[in-house]
Amino acid sequence: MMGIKWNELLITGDPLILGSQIAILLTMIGIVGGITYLKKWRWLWSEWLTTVDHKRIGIMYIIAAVLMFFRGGIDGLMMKAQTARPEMEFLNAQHYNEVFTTHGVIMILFMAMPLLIGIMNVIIPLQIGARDVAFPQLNALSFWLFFSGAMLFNISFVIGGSPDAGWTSYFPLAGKEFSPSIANNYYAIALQIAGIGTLISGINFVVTILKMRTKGMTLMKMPMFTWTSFIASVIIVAAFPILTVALALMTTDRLYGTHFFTVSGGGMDMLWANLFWLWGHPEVYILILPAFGIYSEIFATFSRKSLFGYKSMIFSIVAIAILSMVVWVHHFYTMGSGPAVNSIFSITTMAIAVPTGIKIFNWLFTMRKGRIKMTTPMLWALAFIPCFIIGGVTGVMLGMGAADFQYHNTLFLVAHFHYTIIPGVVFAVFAALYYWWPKMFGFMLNEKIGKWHFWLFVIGFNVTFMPMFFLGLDGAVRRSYTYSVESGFAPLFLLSAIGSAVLALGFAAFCYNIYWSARYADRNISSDPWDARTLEWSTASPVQFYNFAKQPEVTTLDPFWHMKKKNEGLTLKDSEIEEIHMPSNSGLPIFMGAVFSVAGFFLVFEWHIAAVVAAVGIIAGLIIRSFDYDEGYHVKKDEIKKIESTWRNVEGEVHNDVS
Amino acid sequence: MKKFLLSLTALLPLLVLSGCNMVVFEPQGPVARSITDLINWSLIWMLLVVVVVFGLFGYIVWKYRERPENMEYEPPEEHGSTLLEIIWTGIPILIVIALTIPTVTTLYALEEVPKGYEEKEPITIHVTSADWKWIFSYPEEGIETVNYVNIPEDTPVLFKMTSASTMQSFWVPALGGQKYTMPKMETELYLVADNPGSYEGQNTNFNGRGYADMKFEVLAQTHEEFDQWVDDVKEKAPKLTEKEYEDLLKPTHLGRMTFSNTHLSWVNHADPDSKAYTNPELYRGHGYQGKIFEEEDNYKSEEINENDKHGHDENIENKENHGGGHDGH
Amino acid sequence: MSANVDTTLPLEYQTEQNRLNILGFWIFLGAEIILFATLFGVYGVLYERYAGGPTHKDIFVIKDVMIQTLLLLTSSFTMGLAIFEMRLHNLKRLITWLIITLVLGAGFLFMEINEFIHYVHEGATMQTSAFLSSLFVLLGTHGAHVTLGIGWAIMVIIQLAKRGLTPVTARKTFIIGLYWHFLDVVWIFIFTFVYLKGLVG
Amino acid sequence: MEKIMKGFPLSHVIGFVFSLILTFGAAGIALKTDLSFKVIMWIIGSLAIMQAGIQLFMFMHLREGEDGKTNVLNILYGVFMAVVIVAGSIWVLSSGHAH
Ligand code: HEA
Ligand code: HEA
Ligand code: CUA
Ligand SMILES: [Cu+2]
Repeated sequence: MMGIKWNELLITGDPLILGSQIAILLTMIGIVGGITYLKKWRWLWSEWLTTVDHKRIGIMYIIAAVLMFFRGGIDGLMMKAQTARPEMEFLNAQHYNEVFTTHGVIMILFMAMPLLIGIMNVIIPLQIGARDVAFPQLNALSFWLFFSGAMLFNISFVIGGSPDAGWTSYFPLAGKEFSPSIANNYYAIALQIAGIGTLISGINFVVTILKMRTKGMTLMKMPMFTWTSFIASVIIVAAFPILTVALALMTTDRLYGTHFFTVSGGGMDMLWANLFWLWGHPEVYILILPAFGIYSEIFATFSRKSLFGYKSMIFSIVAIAILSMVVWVHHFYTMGSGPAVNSIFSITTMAIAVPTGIKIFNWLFTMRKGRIKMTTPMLWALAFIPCFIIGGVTGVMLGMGAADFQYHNTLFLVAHFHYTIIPGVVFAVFAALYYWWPKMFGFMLNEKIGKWHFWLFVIGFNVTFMPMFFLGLDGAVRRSYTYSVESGFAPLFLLSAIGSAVLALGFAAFCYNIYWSARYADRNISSDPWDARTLEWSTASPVQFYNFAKQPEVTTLDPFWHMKKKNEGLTLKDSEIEEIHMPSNSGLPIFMGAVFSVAGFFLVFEWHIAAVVAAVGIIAGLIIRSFDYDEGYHVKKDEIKKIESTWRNVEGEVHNDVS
Repeated sequence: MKKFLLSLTALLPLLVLSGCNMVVFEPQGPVARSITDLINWSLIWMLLVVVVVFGLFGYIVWKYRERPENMEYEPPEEHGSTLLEIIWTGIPILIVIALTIPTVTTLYALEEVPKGYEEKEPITIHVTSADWKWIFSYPEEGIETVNYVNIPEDTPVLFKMTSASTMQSFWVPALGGQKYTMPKMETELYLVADNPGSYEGQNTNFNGRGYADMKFEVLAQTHEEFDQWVDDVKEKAPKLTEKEYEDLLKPTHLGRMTFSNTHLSWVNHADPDSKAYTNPELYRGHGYQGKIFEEEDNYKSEEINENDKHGHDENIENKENHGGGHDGH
Repeated sequence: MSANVDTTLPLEYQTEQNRLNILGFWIFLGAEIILFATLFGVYGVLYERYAGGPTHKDIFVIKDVMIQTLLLLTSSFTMGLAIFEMRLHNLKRLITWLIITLVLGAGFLFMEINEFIHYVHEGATMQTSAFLSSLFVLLGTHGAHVTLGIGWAIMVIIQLAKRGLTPVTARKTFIIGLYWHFLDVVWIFIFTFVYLKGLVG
Repeated sequence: MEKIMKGFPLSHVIGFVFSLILTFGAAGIALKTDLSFKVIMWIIGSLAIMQAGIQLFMFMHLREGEDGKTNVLNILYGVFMAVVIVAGSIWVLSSGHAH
């Protein structure tokens, strides 16, 4: 039927993959069975799957991204196991190639970015005192597109084969001539779907932050996390269309035989590298900027001081955003574009050290004269500084074009970017989860387990990646599944592998913490357990669905801090309560996500007619949306009164879980 | 916290000290040496940055940490300081300038014959990378080698590089930095070896299943030895035929080979109008196979087409497959 | 969110949600600029890589291009008139101008499809060379946008006919207007940097 | 907001006439003169930018509404990125390589 080669469809013959196939099947049966048994389908559908509430969407992003962290983390551990000893035979070359490719893609696009977008979703409307984002339904669509892209990418290793040309998927290697299996179609199409979702998110946040701020919150009174997320969203809007085009051209090259990047027909392989990094470099700053914002909030809160140099912080993120657009060539100095090109891009690249340095020094001076409270979120923020500096200065070393000829594509580079991404983004996400957890769920994560998590992870991280700098300088290249005994790399590789085991223990501690706290943590906590400074802490934990009964009015930076000091604006009079208009739930976003993944799946397998048929569903969705005049609903005063009084008049003392 | 800081600061000098036995810090020629000098220069500045920031960090965190004694202390309202902002914008700018100048001069210098060697007659060697092997052609001498290259010591060698397949990167860390090889275009790289010796070279740009073993040896010889070797090869080595050459380009690992002519006489892959020698059929392997497009300007002899139809698997030495789906065509 | 209605403004700006949507659409157009810029960049890099196939001069027909340009320019003008009438609350004329715009747009599309057929007859397909790949994809992306615009405008016309001029329908009409003008802007650059450049150089 | 409009869409008509002139002008210069390629490209390129400006300001009312400034910044940023992408890519990919 339709020339489908059924015998090739499933990947067979490999015990690891067979194991995962069985595990996936069992998990799915388990989930479906469990939900049916508990009669939770209706609840799941109406409370979560069709929700347009930014907080719930944010939480769904976070859950999906943490699952992806597992997947990517296990890929990382597999690589570390394979290279622990010289000439190991745990993974063969093909398998190793698939593992680092999926590791890179999943970690960057399906873990780091969605985690940050999830946190942005939960926090930003709260920080700016808004009731939701500008386009709640589009927000849900963004999530479902991301989710559908992620799922499509993840099934690749059991159905059809995983992409294996690196997360950069350079041509000609990634073209049909050298990768005839459909595996790399997954890369092109799954990323495309998720990328469209991200672009929509970016637009949504730009408009939300520009237009939905509460009364009195001028741009220069916005919390730093909102600022950095705003700039990151601007970069998303500027960079993601480039990825869209690059992936579309990759798709036509692979599926329809065009000649953008091929060896024959006049195609140019360098063009792919150029387009990929035109997006790819801004992408790493899309990751780091919101993370910088998270740290800014945490440093200020736990030093009990406002952020030092607020204006210069904003100047520096704007400078980073502009510079991030003009450095992409530093990823291919070795492509022979000549000394003039390399010189210019060396200069722009190194220039990024200046605004980043400004931020580092401002954070240090935020803590100076403060009273530094060593909570778990703060520990992550503290560890970030030294670790990230190592990543940053090695980045500057890579930025020196001539020197990069010796570092490029070695483990020195791999060490650099794990030293920027993990302290920069992963630590920040952990910090944010510990910090905002009570806001999201109404209980705190355990501080003691949190410290275990922290120390294991940070030590494991340094032991894993520090040796890679030295290996790289000794000539060990990246993406090589093995090395010889004579190379002398063995001891450092082993050390690094041991480090990754510690790292995994740290992550396990985190998972255990979630489990423990969900079961045993105190539910009777204050809505402001950290004595924090910004508006999200002025409302209930977990936040009621309309966020604020009365939208707060702002006169200064750190508004909530000053309200608390002056003891004003915290109470709510009955006369201030008004009906609140809220958007209705919608099943359309999840429907669109589903159609996109089905159409995408057919396209991956090059079953064009089926794909076109499925795409009709997309058009149907758009038409339904166009004729949708649902105006939302109003929350009645009585209901608001009831909700507000339950959290405002808690009986007895509330417990702050801070040691 | 302290423990962690200590372990970090202990690791850093190690980065510099243990430099003595890492290939990048043991340059064996002027090109590599100029890069090592640049790296060392950058390390000094980076160390300075690291020491200053770590010091400041340790001091502040230690001094202002919360203790049972200072729970009463309420930190002051403080918004910033223009003077401080200027200082920590200005100094990094100066550091960046200090790094930029030698970077730019080195970038330009690397494109030329190394300083002090302008007088010496350079020799030209064409490098063609294929999956997963290196082919070296000596047009002046009329010889060709696979997976090893002999060069005279103390002589600038101009490598003219291209690829017959994917994008690869030519790197001999002891002698100099790397550069990509790409189909239908040419990149150039000068290298010089100070002394006779054997240096390892390899591909650093990932190009598929055989990537890890895509290595070659650079053997620097005295002038006499080199001339002797060239003569020997001319005399004793077989001639490479077009047919053998096509076989050679298939995705395989090969040992060393030596020929007394060069493939440049029938194809130079750097030429933008040259035929493409790609064999998509031979890359079929893992997973579900998609459609392949026949290209008009792709060169394939009859014979190769014949081969493809039945079990091409013999052609691929060291073919590693984990699992199914390679019977589908 | 709240129905913070300001009746001194034109209909499409009256509600807060409308203002959000219009700003959001402008930001989206910013992203579209970058999308098309990338395609232009690709074309600029590949445009002399004929791989032995046909060149610009072999396939471009200036007369057809001029007609296409005129159709699209005029449609952008009539779209402007439609919005002008909308602000005067002339529903009938608004719909009339919208329909004229769409007819012109359809004419443009018809010409473009003919053009593609002509190219293929000349042996110039998407698979022939890098130049043609980039040409087809650039023109095709623009054409696909026009197609989408026509479909979308039809939806809006139906809603206008059913519901008359309300803040919601006015906003939808206004946004499709922006979109249409934007497509004209893109075409101007295609006209200049693809067709004229190809015929000169 | 724009001045309350009377019955005649003056700015649209002017814009349309201008865009016709610019289009035919560009075609004329490109096809009917024998200036050098570079000069022609500079001239018709500038004409295209002028015409884009006409669309943006006269038809799309870029500066209208409470977000007029934002819109202008947004478009300027888009144009900056467009220049970086187009000029940057061409420069990077055509320099250096000895073909
Ligand atoms: C979050 C992610 C992130 C971040 C923040 C950075 C930050 C930086 N990166 Fe990194 N980078 C990556 C992620 C990231 N990078 C990834 C994923 C890759 C590889 C992709 C791949 O190939 O697969 C990569 C690759 C990469 C390369 C390519 C190397 C190669 O392929 O050969 C280069 C080269 O210039 C580079 C440079 C830099 C620089 C200069 C910074 C700067 O922003 C760092 C600035 C920070 C500091 C410098 C520290 C603080 C400053 C001070 C204390 C002030 C004083 C300091 C000085 C004056 C020096 N990076
Ligand atoms: C956000 C980005 C990100 C993150 C967080 C990581 C995290 C990690 N990465 Fe990274 N990595 C990349 C992005 C990232 N990586 C990219 C872009 C590449 C380039 C890909 C390419 O070349 O194409 C790369 C490449 C890369 C390589 C190089 C492969 C090569 O070139 O040969 C290696 C090798 O060691 C590696 C290892 C790791 C490890 C050990 C972690 C660890 O930090 C992971 C830690 C997480 C876990 C360990 C979670 C799992 C935990 C458990 C399973 C515990 C058990 C739990 C219970 C029982 C409850 N990565
Ligand atoms: Cu690569 Cu020219
Ligand atoms: Cu970068």
